[in-house]
Amino acid sequence: MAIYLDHAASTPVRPEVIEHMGAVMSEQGANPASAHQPGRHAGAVVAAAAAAVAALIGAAPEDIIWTSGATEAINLALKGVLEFHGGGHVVSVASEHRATLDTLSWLERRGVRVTRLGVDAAGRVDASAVAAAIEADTRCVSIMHVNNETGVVQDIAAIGAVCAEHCVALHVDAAQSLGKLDLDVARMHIDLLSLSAHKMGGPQGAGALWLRPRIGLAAQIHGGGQQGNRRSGTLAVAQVAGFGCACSLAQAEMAALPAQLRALRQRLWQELAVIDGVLCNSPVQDSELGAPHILNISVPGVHGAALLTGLLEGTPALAVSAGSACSAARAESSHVLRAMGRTPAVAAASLRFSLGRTTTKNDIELAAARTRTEVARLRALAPRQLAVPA
Amino acid sequence: MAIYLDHAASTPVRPEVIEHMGAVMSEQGANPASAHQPGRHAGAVVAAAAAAVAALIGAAPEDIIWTSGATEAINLALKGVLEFHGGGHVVSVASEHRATLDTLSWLERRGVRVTRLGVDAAGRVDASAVAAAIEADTRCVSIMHVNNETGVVQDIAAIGAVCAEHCVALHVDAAQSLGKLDLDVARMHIDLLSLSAHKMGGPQGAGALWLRPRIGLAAQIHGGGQQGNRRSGTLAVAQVAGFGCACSLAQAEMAALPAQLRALRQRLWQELAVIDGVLCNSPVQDSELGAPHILNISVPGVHGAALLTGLLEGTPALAVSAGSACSAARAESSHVLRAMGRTPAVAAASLRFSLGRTTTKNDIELAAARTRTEVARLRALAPRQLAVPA
Amino acid sequence: MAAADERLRRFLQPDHALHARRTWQARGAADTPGADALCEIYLAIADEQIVEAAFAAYGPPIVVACADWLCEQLGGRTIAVMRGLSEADLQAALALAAEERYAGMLVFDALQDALANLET
Amino acid sequence: MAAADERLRRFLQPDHALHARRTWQARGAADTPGADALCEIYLAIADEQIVEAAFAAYGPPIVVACADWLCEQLGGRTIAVMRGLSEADLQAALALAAEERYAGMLVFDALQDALANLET
Ligand SMILES: Cc1ncc(COP(=O)(O)O)c(C=O)c1O
Ligand SMILES: Cc1ncc(COP(=O)(O)O)c(C=O)c1O
Repeated sequence: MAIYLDHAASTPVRPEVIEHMGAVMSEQGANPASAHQPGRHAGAVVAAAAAAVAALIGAAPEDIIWTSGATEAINLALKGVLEFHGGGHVVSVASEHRATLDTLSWLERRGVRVTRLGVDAAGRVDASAVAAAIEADTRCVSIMHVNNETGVVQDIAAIGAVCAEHCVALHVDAAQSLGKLDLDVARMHIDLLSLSAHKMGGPQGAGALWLRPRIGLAAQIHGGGQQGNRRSGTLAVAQVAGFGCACSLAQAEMAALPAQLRALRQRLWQELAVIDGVLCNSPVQDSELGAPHILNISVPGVHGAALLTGLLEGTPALAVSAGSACSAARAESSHVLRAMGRTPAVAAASLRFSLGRTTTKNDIELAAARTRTEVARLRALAPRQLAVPA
Repeated sequence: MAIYLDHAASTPVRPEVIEHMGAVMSEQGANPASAHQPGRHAGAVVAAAAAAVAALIGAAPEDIIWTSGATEAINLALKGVLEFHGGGHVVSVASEHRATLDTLSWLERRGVRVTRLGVDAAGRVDASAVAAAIEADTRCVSIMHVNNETGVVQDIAAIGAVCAEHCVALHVDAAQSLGKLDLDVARMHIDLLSLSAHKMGGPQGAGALWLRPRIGLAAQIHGGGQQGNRRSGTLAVAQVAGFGCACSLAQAEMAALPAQLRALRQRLWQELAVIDGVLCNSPVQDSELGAPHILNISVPGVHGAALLTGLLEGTPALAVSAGSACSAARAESSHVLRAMGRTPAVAAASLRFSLGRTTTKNDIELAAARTRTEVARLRALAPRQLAVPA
Repeated sequence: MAAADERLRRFLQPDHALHARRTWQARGAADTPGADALCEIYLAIADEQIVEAAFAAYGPPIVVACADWLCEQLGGRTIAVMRGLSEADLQAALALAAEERYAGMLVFDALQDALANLET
Repeated sequence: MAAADERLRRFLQPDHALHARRTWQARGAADTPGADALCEIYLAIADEQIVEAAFAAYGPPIVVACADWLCEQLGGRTIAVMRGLSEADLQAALALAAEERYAGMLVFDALQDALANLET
């Protein structure tokens, strides 16, 4: 069994959620759009899940639009707002997730203008830069709460205040923060919020877009008119129920889980900091700036692909990920680290460890020891002039 | 407990599927896009499911694109083909599912030309009408295999031959036929095939688009580049596994299930045919023309909404659906029945009974008796001039 | 919820459906413009008092429920008192939504027709 | 599958990594244009025969695997026989994909460099 430290890619579904989903599937066979009794029962399950998700973000249940994940939610938010307005301008950030960046490129090919703000060396974008980028026809500012590669946290409340002041809708990708950081759509002035279940103990393939009432949005999947015509397609009752269950569980643990993860991550960093020349790409010093579950490091003088393969295939095997598994020479290293000003070589030699509720101190120690050993092995294999960190 | 005869809206997830999904969720926590061992295990689960789905339609597993259901698959097929070609013309049919009709209307607002063919009194479209409608820039013919309201079966093989001859891509909505009728993409000359899991014992929120190699398709959900860039978003491993499991089970039962359903449906029709003036909207006489699981009737002289409410809320409660629960006066009765030439009043007084693997002879008899009683009650309540069927 | 239950009960088990156990002194009818709903009201009258009222109806469930409610109100009243009965009472009792108001109008129209028939 | 296993084994546990237990008669080096991979080949030679070959490498796993494979081939061969060894053999043995050919070229370039250094 590999030591699993890739919870930001997908974290195991919680046993309570699996059980709840099984019960829902066994008991509720109907389509929640149906008028009959089994249909209404299914509808009640969906309503309960909406209440649980909404409670975790300080929202009203009726404003939740269920989707197949954060990717679809982000596509719906950005395309939906721009289609509603018939085009215009969007402000976003260079270090966003591909779901945002690729959707914005698609919109650009259709005449939408996009400003991609840069970030500082820590990966943060400045609220004043957002304010400066807003134009007369800016329809939407789209910013992620927690970066999936580095864990850096954007100051959404400050950016939200700027957007509110300029009357521009703020879309936030909260795929990595739901259940880990406080989220409050009112306090943070959020207008659209994209969520994913499988990053926080719910099932893969379930997500939601929360939409502030009166924000104009054009549907992106057409058909039966489900969800008030905002997203057609038969609702996946068990998926939605699983997401709701995960949110209820997360809410009960919001006081304890972040601190637990933060302590484990701090421990991991201590154990890795002894590696000669290692760089930390996550804001580990300031607990406000970094999400509790992500630690991203670069190991200069070691080839990124070799380090990753060594860890993935060695014994004990680790399950971690790279900002990018591609080589620096091919200029395909992490766009996030490069936006932060890292050199291609440093960006290419990056590793992301991401922790979850089930991560133990033992996992952390084994993973750190294994990483140290692998780095030492690869450095010993390398020609002399590289044996000292670059 | 209501007598559930609404399997065409959604049929209960099979116990084997629930169990398999629970096992997958318990054992596979990873993202199948990840390079590490848990990720590869998840990828293997997806590959096995693709093989099972592909086997049921005579296709190759690598050409399956997973979606959140048939609605998304249909949106992807139609928008994807038309976007790839930069516009053009589409041929479809007036009695298609809303997912097709609404997507076509959306495309029309963007300059795509759409021909909606009529159907005959049985609900069938003629292959020669399809041939006649094809124009020089026709990019796609989109036709459903089995109509969800009446169960009428289109002659896909004949239409496919026409499309192949004219080198036009054929998209088939097989949401209602998968696991009930033979589907063979090669023999039927199908180029794109939309599928849904929750109509055949798999989970809600899982579907697929099968795409013949070399058919040009523009992605509709952008992001991480999963599924060969054809559909981004983390794959829902358990959902996909559940769909695959349902397909394996269905394949083993293809010899027996359709006949079993057909016999029950025949029985139901016999028991309902005694109702004075009742009309059958499904081709029950010719077993080639009608899917085995759907029986649609109209009861003239009874108000549609009253009949439906009476059945849904009376005792024992039935779970059936109307072509449309709306009143004929508001001209919102079933677009399918009206396309078949039924009057608005007859179309409004329609009921759809749809059977599934778990339907028993007892269900059928209770439902028929209950329907007869309710029709008699409502006719007795009605003013004299209506007491005889219109 | 209480109104919803009452509506359903009056539709599924109306107490005042037309029967042949007595002769009726007046009959009135009305329909909706699209002819998708019809209502007849029957009155049995003795000494200026409504002994019993009954209905026949074709239409959505709410039409049956409204007709049943109205007939219940009518039974035992004098014709004078009955004239004071208003659609607003019905709307409140069954919590009619805007798109259901037509049902209230329909049954009152049928009642007016019955009264008109009685007077002639 | 066999080739995939061999590639992984040679990367994770190469038998011919450079060590200090002997002196080497020749050293050659090569890199890829983007400098994302480097390889050194070391030869210990006695009587026109390669007693042992070893490598140092920086780069993706396939570079290490190729270097290890080459050193294994070299050990025990005469220099003349060794000159007959070709990149095609390596490509076949480790089933190099088109985008991995550079790794084969890299290790052979390093070997050529070592031989050139030997001759001078
Ligand atoms: C920040 C961020 N946004 C969006 C997504 C996409 O979420 P999903 O996998 O639910 O489509 C992810 C995860 O892949 C993510 O980390
Ligand atoms: C014929 C037909 N097409 C498409 C759909 C949509 O399928 P899904 O519920 O998977 O989105 C349905 C069912 O609702 C259907 O019956």
